[in-house]
Amino acid sequence: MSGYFSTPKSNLAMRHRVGGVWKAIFFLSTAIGLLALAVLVITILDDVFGLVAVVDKVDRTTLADRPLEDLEKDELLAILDKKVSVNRLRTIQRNGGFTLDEIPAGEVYELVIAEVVKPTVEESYPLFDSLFKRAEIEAEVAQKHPDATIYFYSWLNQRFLTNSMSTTPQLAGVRTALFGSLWIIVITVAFAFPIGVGAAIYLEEYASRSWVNRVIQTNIDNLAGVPSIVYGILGLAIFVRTLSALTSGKAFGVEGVETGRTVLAAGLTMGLLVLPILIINAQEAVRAVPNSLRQASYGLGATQWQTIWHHVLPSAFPGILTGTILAVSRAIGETAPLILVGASSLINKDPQGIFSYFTALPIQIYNWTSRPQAEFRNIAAAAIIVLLVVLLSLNAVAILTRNRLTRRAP
Amino acid sequence: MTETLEKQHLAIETRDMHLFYGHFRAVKDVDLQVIPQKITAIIGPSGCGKSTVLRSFNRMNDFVPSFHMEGEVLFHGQNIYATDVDPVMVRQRIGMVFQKPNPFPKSIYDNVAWGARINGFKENMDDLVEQTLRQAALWDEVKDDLRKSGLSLSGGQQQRLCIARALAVKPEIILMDEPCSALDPIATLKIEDLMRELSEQYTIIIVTHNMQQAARASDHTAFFTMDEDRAGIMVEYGETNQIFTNPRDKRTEDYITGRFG
Amino acid sequence: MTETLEKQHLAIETRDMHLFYGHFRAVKDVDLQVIPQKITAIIGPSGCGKSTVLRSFNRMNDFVPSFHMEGEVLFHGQNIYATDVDPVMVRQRIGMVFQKPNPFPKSIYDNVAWGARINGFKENMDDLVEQTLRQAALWDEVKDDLRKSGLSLSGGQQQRLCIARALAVKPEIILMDEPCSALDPIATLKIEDLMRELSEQYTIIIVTHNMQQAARASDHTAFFTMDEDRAGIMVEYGETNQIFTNPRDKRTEDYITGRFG
Amino acid sequence: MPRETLDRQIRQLQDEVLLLGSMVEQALLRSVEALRQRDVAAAQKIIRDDLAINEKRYALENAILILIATQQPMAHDLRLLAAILEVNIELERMGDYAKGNAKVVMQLGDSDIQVPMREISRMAELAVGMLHRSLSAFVAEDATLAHAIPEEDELVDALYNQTYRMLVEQMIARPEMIDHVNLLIWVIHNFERAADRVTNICERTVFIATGELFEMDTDDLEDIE
Amino acid sequence: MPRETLDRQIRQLQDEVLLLGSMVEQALLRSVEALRQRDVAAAQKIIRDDLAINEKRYALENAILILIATQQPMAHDLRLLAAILEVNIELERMGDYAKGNAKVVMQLGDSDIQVPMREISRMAELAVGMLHRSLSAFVAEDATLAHAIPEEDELVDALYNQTYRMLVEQMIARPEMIDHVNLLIWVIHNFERAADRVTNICERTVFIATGELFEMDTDDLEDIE
Amino acid sequence: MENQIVKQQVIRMESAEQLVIHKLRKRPRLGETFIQGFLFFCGAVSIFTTIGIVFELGKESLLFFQMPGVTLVEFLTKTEWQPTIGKFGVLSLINATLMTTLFAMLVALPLGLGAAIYLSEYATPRARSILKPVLEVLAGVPTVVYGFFALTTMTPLLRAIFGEQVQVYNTLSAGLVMGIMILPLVCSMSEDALSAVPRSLREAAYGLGATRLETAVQVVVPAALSGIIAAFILGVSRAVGETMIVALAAGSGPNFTFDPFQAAETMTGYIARISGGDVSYDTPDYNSIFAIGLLLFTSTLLLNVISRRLVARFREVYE
Ligand SMILES: Nc1ncnc2c1ncn2[C@@H]1O[C@H](COP(=O)(O)OP(=O)(O)OP(=O)(O)O)[C@@H](O)[C@H]1O
Ligand SMILES: Nc1ncnc2c1ncn2[C@@H]1O[C@H](COP(=O)(O)OP(=O)(O)OP(=O)(O)O)[C@@H](O)[C@H]1O
Ligand SMILES: [Mg+2]
Ligand SMILES: [Mg+2]
Ligand SMILES: O=P([O-])([O-])[O-]
Repeated sequence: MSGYFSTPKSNLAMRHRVGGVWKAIFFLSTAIGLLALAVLVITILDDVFGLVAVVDKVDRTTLADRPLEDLEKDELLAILDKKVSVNRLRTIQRNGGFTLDEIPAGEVYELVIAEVVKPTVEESYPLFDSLFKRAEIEAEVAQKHPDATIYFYSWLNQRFLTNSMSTTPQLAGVRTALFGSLWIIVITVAFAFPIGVGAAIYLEEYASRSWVNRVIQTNIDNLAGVPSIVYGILGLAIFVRTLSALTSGKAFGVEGVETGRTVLAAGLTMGLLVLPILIINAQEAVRAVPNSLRQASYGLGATQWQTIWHHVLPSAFPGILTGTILAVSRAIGETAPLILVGASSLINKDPQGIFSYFTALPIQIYNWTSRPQAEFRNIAAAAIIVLLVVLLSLNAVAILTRNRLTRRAP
Repeated sequence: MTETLEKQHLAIETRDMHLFYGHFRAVKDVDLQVIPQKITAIIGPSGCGKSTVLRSFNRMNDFVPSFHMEGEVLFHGQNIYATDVDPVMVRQRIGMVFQKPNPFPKSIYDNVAWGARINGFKENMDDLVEQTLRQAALWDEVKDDLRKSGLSLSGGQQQRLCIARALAVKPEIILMDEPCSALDPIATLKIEDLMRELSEQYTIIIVTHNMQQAARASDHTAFFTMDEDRAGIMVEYGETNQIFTNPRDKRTEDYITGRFG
Repeated sequence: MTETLEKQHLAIETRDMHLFYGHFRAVKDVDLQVIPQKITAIIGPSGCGKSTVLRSFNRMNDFVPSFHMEGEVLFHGQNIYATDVDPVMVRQRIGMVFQKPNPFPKSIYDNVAWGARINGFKENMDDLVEQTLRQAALWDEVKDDLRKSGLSLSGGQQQRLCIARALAVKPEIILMDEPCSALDPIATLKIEDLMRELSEQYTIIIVTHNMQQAARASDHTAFFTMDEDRAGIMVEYGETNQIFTNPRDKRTEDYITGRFG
Repeated sequence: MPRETLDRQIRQLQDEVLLLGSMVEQALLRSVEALRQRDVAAAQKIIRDDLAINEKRYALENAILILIATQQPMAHDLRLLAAILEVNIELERMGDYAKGNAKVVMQLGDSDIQVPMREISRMAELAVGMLHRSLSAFVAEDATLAHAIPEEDELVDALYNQTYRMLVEQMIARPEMIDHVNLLIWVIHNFERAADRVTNICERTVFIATGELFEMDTDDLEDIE
Repeated sequence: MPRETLDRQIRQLQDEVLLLGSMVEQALLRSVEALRQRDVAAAQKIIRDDLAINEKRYALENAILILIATQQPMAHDLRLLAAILEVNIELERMGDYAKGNAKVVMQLGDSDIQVPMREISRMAELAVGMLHRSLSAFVAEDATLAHAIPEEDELVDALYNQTYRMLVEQMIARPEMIDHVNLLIWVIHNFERAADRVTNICERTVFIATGELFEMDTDDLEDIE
Repeated sequence: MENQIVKQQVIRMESAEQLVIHKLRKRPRLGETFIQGFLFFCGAVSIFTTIGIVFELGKESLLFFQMPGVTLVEFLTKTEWQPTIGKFGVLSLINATLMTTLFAMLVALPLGLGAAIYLSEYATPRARSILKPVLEVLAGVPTVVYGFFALTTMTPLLRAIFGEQVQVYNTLSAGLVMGIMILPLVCSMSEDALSAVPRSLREAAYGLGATRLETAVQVVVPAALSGIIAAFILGVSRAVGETMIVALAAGSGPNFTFDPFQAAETMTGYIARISGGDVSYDTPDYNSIFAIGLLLFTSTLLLNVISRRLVARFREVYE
């Protein structure tokens, strides 16, 4: 400091030093948060990809003189006929809803691998070990499983997406869970969106200050903070038990479903769970519409509904939409309530309608995570990636839609 | 001035009007007679109830749940607070322009057309839009692109758009609550000139914090202040020229010369 | 007027000052010489860069990342933008009062004391608080309860509290950016009277939209406007009396008579 | 360009000033005519009409005050209004001179005094002409013209001195007429002062145009008044 | 109570008016003294001092304009300023009368004309007294007092008539003195007009106090001027 | 002539008056009434939800407490929880919940507030516009993923540091990961509170010659305090109610211990475990989850109410 600004008594140097130290501390906090995110992502990736040591139950070379991949469809069918019992084949066709004649060679090949070759992963290694300690791994495998083949494997692959549940990690897939989650979401949105937006409009536009409305508002705010597992208990008690006639479809003459542990019950439970969040988000969007807009409308002699329909809703729509998508992404990731309303991770039949039993992505993750075998951890990680991708794309859609809508109506 | 006027010659007449928010009497006992096709200004210190009075003229206060009123507000001799009167209809006849320009986030065209449309206007909308934009002295500035958003205009233009929008509903009276307080001095003067032109066809009532504005732009001025119990009262009402050169009441004098409080 | 003044007699002097936001030149080539212990008003149409100029006097613009400046702002002959000058120190010497009253959500006492405390004030704080509140013509109104929150005061009182708070740091110059635009006319006049009193000890620079305020309250007036490329330029600078009765520049005349734009 | 109201009102005021000016001009000219004709009735009418001039003066003054109070004129507008105020006062005073002349006519009755009608007429024409042009300059804010007019005052002064001498001679010749002659001295004096006042109007014109107030030189004998 | 600046500036203006008033009073009284003493030097001084009066008048006028431009006075404040403007003009004119008297003193030289000193002194005293009190009333905004003062004008008028007659007799008696006597008639006329102008000041006082502008009655012979 | 004009005008106006009276008259708007009724119903749905929750929880809890051997006192004071053998001391579950919550908040509070201050007071707008959403991604990650993370990363990490005394399932790991999960919530809410403090307040401080730190800590944080506290409390509530992380990482099996390295089951973990299989209705197990649910519901409700009060107070000052 020079000239006029240098006062000897100034305490500024000290103050700037203290300021610098704390700035570093604050930055560190932020950095740790970011670090956590990074570690989380790495952990997952670490488990999804990596080396596996695989041992085939039946030696492939005994099945054909060429590599199995190169065989024609009828050759593959021949192998199946030879090695798999007729009953088993029938079961497979019934469960899958296809006949062997229809399906392409690729799928037949898959069947051959699954039913005949039956490869088992004896050992799987995380990504980073696989990359940096390949030699050690090879040595270890050579010693422990002399007849295993080692190759680099992505647990997240096409089969994983299209297969349904299986007790064999390599064969297990998330198709059923994915469909389950989608069904739940559709029901959730169909239930919660109209009611949520309606409630938000009621509270923001119509509600007077009467005690009824105050109670409603307070109630919604508090419901938003109720732990999801409590909703699960509620869903269990109401939708699964008390209303089981409705949720199992018995009341509508649907056969084959015994209890209320259906997609419908799960969707409704999720609907209740996201409803307060959706209402609050929508309320915020409606509230963000400047009052001046309403006044302008009323001042022109518009009725209340004209005002809402023509001005408030269009202006609030981007906000409502984002709010809804955010609420939905919450619903996709929720696990606890689904555990309570009885998602079963062992289901391998896609839900056929709202009265089906179901499983869902997070349930699948939960289930696989809590199993002891290492390979389930790998597919849990793969399922997590699927889940995160779904979430991120939903969010991306939300952001894009909002941007487009706001640009059009600035 | 007003005694000689027949009631059908008044644009708005209040009788023993008291305005309340809950138990708080915000405005006390106002007998105001607004002359048609003139500009009437309401001035007074902050919180004296100017806006409350103005908003009682087209029942905008209905949206404040705690609000209620006593007395009468006569429009064409009819009390607009009578039970069989529809406030929506009142607001069609008595338009309003607000403090902050608040165009709809729509095109300029739709801003003007919307009010007419919901009120069942069936004739040529293009003509109406052009005509009202001309009336609001905005046509020349926007005619090249009526599809542009109303929000893309400058503050002063937005306010004139809001005026055009109000005109399109064909009101008789236009209420303005500090219409220029968000504008710069030049835009303000433009709006004032516009008001002057409009007053040939419309009755205009304007609330303003800006005494100079009331002085410049109005024909009649009502001065409000608060009495001891914080209720707004009308102290003096008369020709603007008289109020600003020779007010009759000491409180008016103190206020307009800046010696109040 | 200013040519005869030695530079150490100027409160602030700018030389070839250009102010930029990113690539946009908001203010162009200002040579302004602010006379100490006088009130200097900066007026001009919206967006002409008044606030930008004012905030460049105590480096408040540093907080706008895109901001940069060319030229010099001299305070006691030293360029406050020199690399070895600490902006914190500049702001201690050149205080600021803002458009909206912004007292801290603390007690009245703490509002006044805080600035002094962080700047290492070691003497009797009670005395300082009383003295600055007196200077700001607020003491009598608040002395009974200095523990009350600053936010519980009325708008005009809050603004005076903000002035007191600025005074407590013992600045030489007080910058005010439209300090009355959120106040009613009476509170406004009170602040103006206060400014007049303070100008015996402090140099005051005030930005105002309100020409009348500049006319009433200032000794010197600088008129800014925008040139074709939207950059702010200083058109005329002189004694307030002269600017308002007999401006030299046509643009000034047009602006103050309301014939601009 | 806003401020239409102010501009319109200022134009109205200027028109009113011109109107007042022409009323005064008429009154002055009519007072000469009344003197020529010894027309007492016409003189009475002039006196009555002066009331209208006075009223107009007050009305104008009031309008200016209202304009200042309501329109916040600044700079040029304000100077203009202040100038109108001053011109207004001057015109009213000139109206009084016409009234004074009319009273002289009434007091003279049909006394057989010799009225130097040619000179008085000439003075009146000169003064009224100056007044007329000064008001044109005033409204047009023509500083150049305004600067030129006061110079004509010399002509009026010369005429005044000449006529004064004639009248004094008459006094000496006919002492019984002294009272009446004195009245005629008032008359020529009134015109001389009227011309004088025109100077003030010109001063104001320069003031509006430039913002500078300065006294134009009229330093001549008649200052003994 | 805000508006301290405006109040202070208005008070200053009023003080200035009083100052100007006392300058004018002095000038009038000194002109009588100069006449009594036939003191040409004193007369010259009065004429020189009139410049100061004129200057003060312009300064005051300018200050009022600035005040109107910068302080936006309304209602009473504005009326006060307008009134000061008018009073200011009247005072300057009265200053001119004193100057006129001084010029008369210079022209009389040591002529042996009989000056009715007693009457002139008395007129001057009366007029200056009225002026003084009218200014007090003006500053105090005392409408009652302002109403009372113009009535005294009758005294001045009576004295004027009386002195005028005396002077006319002197004319008749000494026709060679007519020119000089005429000068004395100017002098008494000046005082009579000064008293007249006081009426205008009183009018303004009432105007400030009540906002009503109306002409006070001064309908008497001297209107022939 | 003039009179006539006036008269005509009067007549014109009178007919206008008729028109006006006619026009101003109310007309029924059935559609609007119907819509309003429907919207009210939408609002009321949430009330039914609450009633449902309270009723079901209450009803089943009542059944629970009516079962032989269950008393409220025992429930709330005993530390052993073995419903199948008639031990109903919920303290062990509560204790585990509190421990995980404590660990979570020890992570989330300082880091969340620190990050919030950094983002709102130090980061450039550009940096903030990138960093904040990135941090909020953390908040959007489903909790089951955090459970996975705790199990596969945090626990091995802890074992690497503290050795074998750390059990595979332990409250510390669950708590720390829960802290990471809650951090963005605390950060985001605090940051909202901080940036809701008007810019003018900061400018006021800077204008008095304050440094950034002084402004942030002595002006902005106090001004936003109630908002920050609300964030903390909401964080606590979230931690108490969190299920999946503890279900996966804290261990299954009630255990009354203060050792963070030991496994211990929390309330939520217990509910999830019991209902995970096909519980048969009207067993002690089944009923007990309602009792615990009720406990959970009331405690989180309380926390939420407090938090909301604080936010409301905060809003009052600045909006
Ligand atoms: N919605 C409301 N509820 C309760 N009181 C209100 C409401 N609106 C205004 N008030 C009160 O009524 C009084 C008059 O308010 P109003 O807004 O009409 O005053 P105003 O003269 O327009 O003031 P300003 O000049 O500040 O706009 C005030 O005391 C105000 O606090
Ligand atoms: N932070 C900023 N970033 C970019 N441009 C800015 C910023 N602040 C102001 N400007 C621009 O700089 C110019 C001058 O702005 P400034 O606020 O100084 O004007 P002003 O004269 O104070 O206007 P007003 O009277 O409306 O306050 C304007 O064009 C404005 O858009
Ligand atoms: Mg208001
Ligand atoms: Mg600004
Ligand atoms: O009008 P005057 O009496 O001053 O000539």
